[in-house]
Amino acid sequence: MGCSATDIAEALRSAAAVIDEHRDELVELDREIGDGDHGENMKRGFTAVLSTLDTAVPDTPGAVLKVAATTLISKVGGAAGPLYGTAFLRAATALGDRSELDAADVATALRAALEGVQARGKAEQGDKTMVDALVPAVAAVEAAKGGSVAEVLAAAADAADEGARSTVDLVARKGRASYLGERSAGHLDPGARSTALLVRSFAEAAK
Amino acid sequence: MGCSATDIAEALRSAAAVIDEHRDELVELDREIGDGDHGENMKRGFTAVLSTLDTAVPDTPGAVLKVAATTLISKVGGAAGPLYGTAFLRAATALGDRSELDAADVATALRAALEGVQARGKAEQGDKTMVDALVPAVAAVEAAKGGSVAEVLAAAADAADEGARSTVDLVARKGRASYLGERSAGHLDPGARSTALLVRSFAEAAK
Amino acid sequence: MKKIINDPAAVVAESLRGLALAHADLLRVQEDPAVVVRADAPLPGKVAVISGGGSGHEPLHGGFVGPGMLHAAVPGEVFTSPTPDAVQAAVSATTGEAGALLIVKNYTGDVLNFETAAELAAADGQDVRSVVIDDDVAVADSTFTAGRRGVGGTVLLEKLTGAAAERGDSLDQVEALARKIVGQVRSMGVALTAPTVPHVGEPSFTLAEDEIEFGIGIHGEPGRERIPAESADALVRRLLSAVTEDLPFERGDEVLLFTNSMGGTPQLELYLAHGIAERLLAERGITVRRRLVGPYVTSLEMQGISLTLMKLDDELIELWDAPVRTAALRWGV
Amino acid sequence: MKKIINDPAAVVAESLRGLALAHADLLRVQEDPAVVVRADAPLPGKVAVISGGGSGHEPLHGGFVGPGMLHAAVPGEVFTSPTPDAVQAAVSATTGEAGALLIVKNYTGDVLNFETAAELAAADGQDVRSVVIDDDVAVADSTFTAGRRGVGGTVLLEKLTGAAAERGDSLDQVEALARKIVGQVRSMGVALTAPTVPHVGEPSFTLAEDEIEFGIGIHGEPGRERIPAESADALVRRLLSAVTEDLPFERGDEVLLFTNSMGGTPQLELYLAHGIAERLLAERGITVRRRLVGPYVTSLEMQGISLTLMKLDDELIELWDAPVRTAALRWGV
Ligand SMILES: Nc1ncnc2c1ncn2[C@@H]1O[C@H](COP(=O)(O)OP(=O)(O)O)[C@@H](O)[C@H]1O
Ligand SMILES: Nc1ncnc2c1ncn2[C@@H]1O[C@H](COP(=O)(O)OP(=O)(O)O)[C@@H](O)[C@H]1O
Ligand SMILES: [Mg+2]
Ligand SMILES: [Mg+2]
Ligand SMILES: [Mg+2]
Ligand SMILES: [Mg+2]
Repeated sequence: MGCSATDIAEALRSAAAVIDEHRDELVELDREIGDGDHGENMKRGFTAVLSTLDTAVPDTPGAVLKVAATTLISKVGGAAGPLYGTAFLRAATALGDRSELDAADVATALRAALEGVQARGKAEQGDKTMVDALVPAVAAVEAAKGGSVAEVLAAAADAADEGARSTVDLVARKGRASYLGERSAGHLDPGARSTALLVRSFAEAAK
Repeated sequence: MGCSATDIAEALRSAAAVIDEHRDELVELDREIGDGDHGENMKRGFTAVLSTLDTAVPDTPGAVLKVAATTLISKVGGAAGPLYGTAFLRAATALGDRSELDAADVATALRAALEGVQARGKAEQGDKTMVDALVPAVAAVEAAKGGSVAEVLAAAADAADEGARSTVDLVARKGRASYLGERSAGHLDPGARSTALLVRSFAEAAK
Repeated sequence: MKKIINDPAAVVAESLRGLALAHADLLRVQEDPAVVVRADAPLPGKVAVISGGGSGHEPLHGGFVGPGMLHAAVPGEVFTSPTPDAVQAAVSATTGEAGALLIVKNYTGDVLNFETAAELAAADGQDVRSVVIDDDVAVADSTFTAGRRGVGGTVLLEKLTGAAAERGDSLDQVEALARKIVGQVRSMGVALTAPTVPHVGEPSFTLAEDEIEFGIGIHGEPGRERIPAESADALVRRLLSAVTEDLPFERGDEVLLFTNSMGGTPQLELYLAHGIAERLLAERGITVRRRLVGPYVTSLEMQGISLTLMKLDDELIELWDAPVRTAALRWGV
Repeated sequence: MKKIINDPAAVVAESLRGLALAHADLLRVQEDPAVVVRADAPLPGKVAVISGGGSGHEPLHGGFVGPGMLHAAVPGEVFTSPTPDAVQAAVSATTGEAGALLIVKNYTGDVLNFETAAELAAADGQDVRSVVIDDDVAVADSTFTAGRRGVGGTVLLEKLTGAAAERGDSLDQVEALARKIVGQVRSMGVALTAPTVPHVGEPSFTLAEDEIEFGIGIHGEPGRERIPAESADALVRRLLSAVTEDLPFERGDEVLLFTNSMGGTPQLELYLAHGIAERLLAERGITVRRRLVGPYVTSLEMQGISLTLMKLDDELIELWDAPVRTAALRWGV
């Protein structure tokens, strides 16, 4: 893709499809170490994003991400809702009114998203949350800054996958899984998994 | 046995032991077509009869049966409590102040018991209740009136067993099992079973 | 069986101890025989309204003891009718010149034990009447069988007769009111799971993952038929049709709708079912003037619900709205 | 999964419809976003007390909307915190010059969503404060973790702040009261069985026939440890010790004891547990001045109980005794 508002909207549509496809997996992951609603929450949120975009697609990437953000905030609920909402909102704000994004913009947006999640959720890397998928994704994008949007996002997706997988061995210190203490180890964090899925779907859309 | 007040008390004690032994069986039978309390109710009642008799044994068979009756009425509860209570009470009344019982007295007492159960519970033979064990028991005693107390009670016990078994094929028309309608067929009636156990324990005590 | 109990044989006695401590302002508990008595009983000049039955249906009946409702409740062992001496103790603790009304659910055991108690009270010269409630349309009514069971309607009967007694109605009046109510209240229930009686230790019956017991009683006695699980819309329609067709309840009728949880059904589902029932009644032109929603006649942890309809008139509405102050039901005070 | 529902995604909305029909005298339900509002709101001059959280804990919070308690409740999807716009809608429907207090249970999702809503309200020039309740001693408290959860204490907090708002306390006063209460209320729970979330379709966790989950949360989150089932005496002692040791509660203290059912536990067992808790407290020289027993903070059909203790003083007793008229809690009116 190039990276116009329409492309971002397209990427969000494919993200919605991916979340829908993985809804049961995310429910199951959250059932194991949380309360089982992550898949349903994300699906409700992205389904709403779809219909928002069906009504009208704003004319800058930032504006598209902003309507996605407010939709997620008002539809997802739970911990993931405000966290993803903030991530998209900060990314949108970071992009300002640019109308075509390059790899550097992707880096800016992704870092802003990560900072937003951490500002709200206070989680550090290693706490077994979505932060563990986001941190390596941002690092990968920043390292690969020379490439195309498609290339940096592909690198980010690989890193996010890796980061998500790393949560399996961790003991949760934030979110609902933290109540499990030691018993949270041995399970993939649902939010890290959904982050990896989202980054991957953006990378696929950018191809 | 002869058949003095002490003998009747002894018979009641062995009846209590038999009920205790069969408590779980009666619970299970009642669970299948009722509410699962028959074994517990009977056990509670006969345990109380035991301690009543430990305090003092009245001096006529009728008086012994009467304290058993009032104890059962105040301890068993459910349908079986008033029914067995009435049975013992009517038997006691029928025996008046006789001090030694013969086979004819046994017949009189047993018929009075049956009439009491029917007066209270309004069940006919074939309704799948304790009446189905009692009716043949009374008939057997009356037919064998010439024999000893031990002999007539043995005949009664066989007939009661047979009568209880006959309830398996019946559809209940009285008591809680009647709510099952056709589904009550194929199960032994718990009250008929406990009646058969009681008559058998009296017969054994009379040997 | 996992339960929060000690000795299965002592469950009722221990639970009553907790009830007494929790609600000392409303009631006291007499032991051996166990009776729950209104704290301010006896009430001179007022008819005593007494009910009772096997335990395991809480808050029925102990949770309804207090001003405006029951004067005493007689709890039997779990699912086992209480004995006549316990009923007599309740009568002694509450009944004066004005007499007493015994509210008896139609089960062989309850009827026989309360009947015996009433006879004994009569022999003592007390004016004690009993009324048998048999509102469960799941069971075909016939004089050759045990007849219909008393279920959800019992709560309404206890509330309304309690209110009548509280305002000073005579025993004749309270008894006539009770008979009128019995004539115009009907219920139907369904179970999704079975209860487990403490002294039994295993569930009273077994339902497959996709089966429900339609027409269930409140002792885990089986119902009319075992049917496949279905949507709330379909199920509520099925329950309601059974109830409305029985009396029948017809277009233009004004009713009280009581949506009851059998104990284990979450409130989320209960209100959902209630909403459907209200909608269906509106469609049929039956006006819901009063409603009650909650776990009031339960069967231990059984999941399921029952629907009860009662025809209303101005007198019944006035009695329903009258103040009541009990552990489980309170308003107007 | 057997449940009395239609579409799993519509459970909350459909249930709220039933709630609205059942309690039109107390509350109204706004749709999309879903908010339960006191029928007579807004109340000029009075601080609005608002709470909310995931559904599945009924009667929390909607069952506590009414005079003397909550002005609005914001129900999220099952076990999912509501979104900021829903909280904002509750604020708009209830809040005037006197401002509002948001009561937030300490879960990451609830805190984040309510925080966002409070920021938005502040931006609109409204005086909206929030207080986070975290009374569950099962979870070790630490700033490096999500911290302790809000459980049974929430009901007490809602009742007491609701009473303070009703008598006309200022927002400063209601907020200070709330913080004081949070400082002196502690809870601990246990589960015997798991709840099943409608959209998940299977139980949240699996316990063997002889296992219980000690220190359970109210979302089927696991607890402190899985232990063998034990007698009610032992279990209640274990729960109570965890609670009393935490604050600590000591000889001479006067407390409110709240014995809560998680939903599926029969009332028979609940009062039994309550009786034991009262006895144990008496043994420890802690005086129970007020009590609450019932299913007030539930986790769908989960079997289990929690014990909550709150230190009392004359002010809190007065506020506790003040009239309250809601679907689930009423007295004095
Ligand atoms: N403080 C936090 N910081 C970052 N991510 C978090 C935090 N708390 C929870 N999460 C993420 O949210 C996910 C759970 O989301 P979800 O199930 O939708 O919310 P809830 O826990 O409220 O049910 C977790 O798997 C974790 O990745
Ligand atoms: N009307 C009746 N006449 C005679 N026996 C009856 C009648 N009703 C019930 N029974 C007997 O009582 C037995 C059940 O007793 P029990 O379980 O103790 O009482 P409940 O049914 O009240 O739980 C039945 O198995 C049946 O034999
Ligand atoms: Mg979750
Ligand atoms: Mg029985
Ligand atoms: Mg019984
Ligand atoms: Mg959640």
